[in-house]
Amino acid sequence: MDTVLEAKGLVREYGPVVAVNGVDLSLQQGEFLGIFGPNGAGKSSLLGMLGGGLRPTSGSVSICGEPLNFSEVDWRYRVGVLSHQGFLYEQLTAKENLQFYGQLFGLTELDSRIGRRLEQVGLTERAGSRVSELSHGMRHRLSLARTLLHDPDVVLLDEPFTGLDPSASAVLRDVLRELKDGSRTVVMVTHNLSEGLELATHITIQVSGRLAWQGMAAEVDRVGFGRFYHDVVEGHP
Amino acid sequence: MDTVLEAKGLVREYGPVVAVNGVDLSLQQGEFLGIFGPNGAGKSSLLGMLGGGLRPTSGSVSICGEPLNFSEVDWRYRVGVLSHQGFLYEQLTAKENLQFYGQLFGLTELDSRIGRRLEQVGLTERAGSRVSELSHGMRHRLSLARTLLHDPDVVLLDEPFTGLDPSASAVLRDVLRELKDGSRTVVMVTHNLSEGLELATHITIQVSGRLAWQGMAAEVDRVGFGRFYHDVVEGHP
Amino acid sequence: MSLYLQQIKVIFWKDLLLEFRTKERLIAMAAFAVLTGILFNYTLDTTRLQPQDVAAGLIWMTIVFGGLLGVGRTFHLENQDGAFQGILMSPTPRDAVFIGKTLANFLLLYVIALLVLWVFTFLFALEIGGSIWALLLALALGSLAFVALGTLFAAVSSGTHMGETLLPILVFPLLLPVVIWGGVVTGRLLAGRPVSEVVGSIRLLGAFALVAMAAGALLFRFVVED
Amino acid sequence: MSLYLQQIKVIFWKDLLLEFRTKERLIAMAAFAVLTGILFNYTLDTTRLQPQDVAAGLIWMTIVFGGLLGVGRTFHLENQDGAFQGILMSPTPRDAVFIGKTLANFLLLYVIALLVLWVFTFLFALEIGGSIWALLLALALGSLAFVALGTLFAAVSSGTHMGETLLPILVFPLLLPVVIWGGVVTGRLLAGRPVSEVVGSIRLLGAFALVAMAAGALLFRFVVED
Amino acid sequence: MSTLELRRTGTMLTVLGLLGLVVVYWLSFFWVSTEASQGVAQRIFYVHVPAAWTAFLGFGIAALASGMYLWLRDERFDRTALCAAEGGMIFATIMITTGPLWGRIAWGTYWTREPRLTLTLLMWFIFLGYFLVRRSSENPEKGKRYAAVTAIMGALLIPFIHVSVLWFRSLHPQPVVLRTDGGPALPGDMLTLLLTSLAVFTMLFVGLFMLRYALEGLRNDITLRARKAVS
Ligand code: HEM
Ligand SMILES: Nc1ncnc2c1ncn2[C@@H]1O[C@H](COP(=O)(O)OP(=O)(O)OP(=O)(O)O)[C@@H](O)[C@H]1O
Ligand SMILES: Nc1ncnc2c1ncn2[C@@H]1O[C@H](COP(=O)(O)OP(=O)(O)OP(=O)(O)O)[C@@H](O)[C@H]1O
Ligand SMILES: [Mg+2]
Ligand SMILES: [Mg+2]
Repeated sequence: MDTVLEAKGLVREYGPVVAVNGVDLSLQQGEFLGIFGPNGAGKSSLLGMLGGGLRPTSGSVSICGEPLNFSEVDWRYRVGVLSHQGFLYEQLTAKENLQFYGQLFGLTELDSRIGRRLEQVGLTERAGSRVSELSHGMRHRLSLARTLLHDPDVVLLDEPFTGLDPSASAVLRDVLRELKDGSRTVVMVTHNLSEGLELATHITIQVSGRLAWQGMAAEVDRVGFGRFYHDVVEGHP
Repeated sequence: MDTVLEAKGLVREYGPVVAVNGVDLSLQQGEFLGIFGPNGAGKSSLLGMLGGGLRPTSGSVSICGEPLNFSEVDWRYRVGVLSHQGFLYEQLTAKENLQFYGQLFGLTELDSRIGRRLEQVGLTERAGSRVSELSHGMRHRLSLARTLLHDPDVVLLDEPFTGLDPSASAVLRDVLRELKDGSRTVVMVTHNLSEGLELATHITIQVSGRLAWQGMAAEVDRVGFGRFYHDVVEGHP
Repeated sequence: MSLYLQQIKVIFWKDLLLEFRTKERLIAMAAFAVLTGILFNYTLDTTRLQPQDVAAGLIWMTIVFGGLLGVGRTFHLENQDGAFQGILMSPTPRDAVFIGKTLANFLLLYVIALLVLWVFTFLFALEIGGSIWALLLALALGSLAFVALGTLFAAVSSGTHMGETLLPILVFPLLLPVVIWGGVVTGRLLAGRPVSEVVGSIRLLGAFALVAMAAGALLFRFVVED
Repeated sequence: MSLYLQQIKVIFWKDLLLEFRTKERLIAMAAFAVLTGILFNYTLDTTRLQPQDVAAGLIWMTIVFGGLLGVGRTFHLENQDGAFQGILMSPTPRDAVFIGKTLANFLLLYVIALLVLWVFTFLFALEIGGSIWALLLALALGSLAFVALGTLFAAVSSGTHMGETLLPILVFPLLLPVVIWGGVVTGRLLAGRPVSEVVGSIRLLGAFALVAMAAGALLFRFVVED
Repeated sequence: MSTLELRRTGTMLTVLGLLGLVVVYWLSFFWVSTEASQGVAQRIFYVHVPAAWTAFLGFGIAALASGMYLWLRDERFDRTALCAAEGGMIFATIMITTGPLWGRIAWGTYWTREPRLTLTLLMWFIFLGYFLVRRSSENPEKGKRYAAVTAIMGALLIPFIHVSVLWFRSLHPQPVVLRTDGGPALPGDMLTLLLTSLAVFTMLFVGLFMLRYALEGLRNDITLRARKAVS
């Protein structure tokens, strides 16, 4: 299997604050990494750097062996990001939003692609509705469609479950499970331990900018994990 | 025991949207009500009306038998609200924020009050720090101190656990447990079923603006509640 | 001291303290005033115009534009973490909130108005021939009228999704009397006319400021209610 | 069509479509232009001034102020749900983003510039004695220079917590040439002078607009990078 | 009145008003005597002045109803204010287009630096603001309050506009009908036509107002019904 996403000695500082403090990562094709960690641990910053949205203070990220270079654009075709925010224009319809991003990527056969993605997230009927008319959960799904529109090899998700009620979460969980088809590599940040353990193949706990613990999800004791997580966070000043 | 908080036929419309659609509630002193419900069910709107921050389209709220009257201010001394937002000024210190709100309430012996509250939430040492220098979790606790500063009889909490990591949640949980001292009446909206069940004495599920189900927390089957919640939400169009 | 007065004072001081800590509005307005003065100075050909003729009007227009910039942001810090809602949930009457905020804005704008006066007399090489006290009074009354209207409508516009863009549309039409009377007073005093010639306009400015304050204090409660 | 051109076009159309759906900036700027014209008209005593003498400068100042209002909000809708970050994560070169947004802003501002011209000729009862085409060209070039600077610095100011308040401080100093040359051209053409007298200034305006566009396209990447 | 009656009466008044307008035009072109100093152009008077008064009527009603809305929070007052403001806007637009046309002939310029003209135009903008704040609030109820506050502040300008001609030396004609010293200073046939025209404009305003009010009522019913269907 190929190493798809690789980070070496990633550091990100915001003035005096060191948000990410030397992170090494390596993910094979088909792996699903769950990142847990307390508020301010630098999870969003790490994800930002992995996706090329944030420039590392030092260290490097490479995708399929090719290092991310900010003055090039090719590698951007390989990454899809779902952040806290949806990246949607409220005044445009669901379809227009996808068209806009699709055209920026210069995608071919855009209409059929959009149709497929909308169907996947169950929004075919709302394609013509403005985003402002969509409910919270629908927007979330539309954002997911946007993230996957250009068929990225690497998908990065930042707290996708935040603010979703249990039934909207269930829908999202289904879509995320589909992503584990072996061809995509996924990184997901979440505060929800059980949700994360269920979906991820690999787990890491980030504390004050470092990866304090890494392991396989299958080997984790689900019942005791809350306790374990707590100990890791406390033990790591 | 006295009925502390009472709502009769509460309705709140936002133009064509009916957020709260005829809610009757009655809470005795010392009760802790947990409200669950999907996104957009009108939970925040209901809480807003109970706290007098939002004017009901129709219906009435009364606190200790006295109906809320928007042109009077006396009943505002009896209510404390913790919302999504912290109501804090970033440029002021923790103490200055509390002083500001305390002086608006015309509280006597303000300094000792503030000292006590800061201690309760464990922020005594950070009293002189600007809010902008406080971490997410500390801000949350400071907001809680602000909510409780004027010793309200009725405390309203809107998703207090959202965005908190597990360890910050634990601190919050401890403070909330202290609130269940029998003299205060608490209403808490949350998406987190287990957190809610643990703290509340009474539970209600709100769906599309109505209270679809009400019961005692002690009588609820904790393991099957997720399933039950799902059924209530689905069964209620 | 009654609670009402204390509440006004607390809000007034809080606003000043916030401004003092960030200094953002003050710096922005001051820089704006100076830059606008310079641009006006360059674009108007003072070899062909008598500077006194244009300066009076431009002084007031610059105060108005600069005021919009600062007053339009009164509710910006308030809304960042919902603090304003916290104020509304406290037992503070809405008119006390309005008066407290308006007075804080007034102080800010008056400082800027003095700066504008100085900038224009400096750049356009004007002499204030008449009574400087009458001029300072007129600036104070005009600023007060402006901030009363500005604070009320800043609350309106910050509640819409057009935000500060909407503010000039709402405020400008009501500002005409301020700009007219202020311009008249300033023009005459710059030209060295006696105070008796401007008393009437100053009185009108005062009346307008009073009406604006009263209307603002009365109507504010309907704007901020949720 | 190359992908680069398509990306410029897509961003340009998206901005126009958003503006068309909300019409907020257009209405706000248009109302601002007319109201400012009225206030200027009223505060400047045209019985003592030749209106042509002041109008040229005021036209450009009004375009500048109105432009600030609209261009300052270019990134407002973009930032609401982080959409702009979405653009940056797509394989769109930053200069294409800049050019697309600047052109959309240009169209918006040019419409307003024409309105301002009309308002002032109407209110101040001016006749355009010289070539109207030369005047339209000068307005176009001045607007282009303005939006190039405005878009670049709107990106800067929307990234700070001072927001739009900061924009005039950053842009005004750079706008001085636009206002001066634009004022000269407009003044002469209003006075009915031949085109040959303004060709030099128009050429300078054009050069300035080009430099501003080029500099903006080059520097934009450093502003928006995270 | 029920919505249906409102619609009927409204339609009738509007049709009558439109017919009346034809009559007024006919009379002002062919019947009324030509004013000595200004000549034919003065005939625009019979549109300009009634339009101005009707606009004031509309804006005045809008402001009063806005005050009542804030006080009593009855939706019907808000609807009244909205519909009256729309009517006022139409007639104000007529006034500020006929004014400059007349001015071009009488004064040789479309516009002049003059308080009544300026304040009138500003009032038009205040009510533009009235519609903008309504439109740009996510929550319609909030928009109604904002709009009501705007209308009340705007109405404070109306007395100013009327007295401004008396306070400031100005080009615009002094009041010729509603004068403080004695009765109307206008020849008989001119006064007759002016009053006829005023009646016609008022009728048009009331007719349009009723139609708009009925429409808003229907819109309200639809939302209520849609709401019931949902719950
Ligand atoms: C240029 C734009 C103009 C505007 C915005 C305007 C506006 C108004 C307004 C608002 C009124 C009603 C005032 C009141 O009754 O309180 C009015 C009345 C009148 N206007 Fe104009 N006007 C304009 C031009 C003119 C011109 C050019 C003339 C004629 C030379 C004119 C002649 C009159 C007369 C005779 C009245 C009736 C005065 C009275 O009885 O009160 N107007 N106009
Ligand atoms: N744009 C920024 N400017 C300055 N400091 C920042 C910025 N973004 C993040 N930080 C700081 O960097 C640290 C890490 O932030 P980050 O958002 O990556 O954490 P996180 O793990 O995602 O936290 P959360 O769980 O609250 O989302 C925090 O201390 C934060 O204050
Ligand atoms: N200020 C407002 N203006 C317009 N509509 C609103 C406003 N606030 C809430 N709504 C609408 O009212 C409904 C209920 O909203 P509310 O915020 O009370 O729900 P909630 O149960 O708290 O949802 P969530 O779990 O997402 O916080 C939603 O459809 C929402 O769109
Ligand atoms: Mg984060
Ligand atoms: Mg909520």
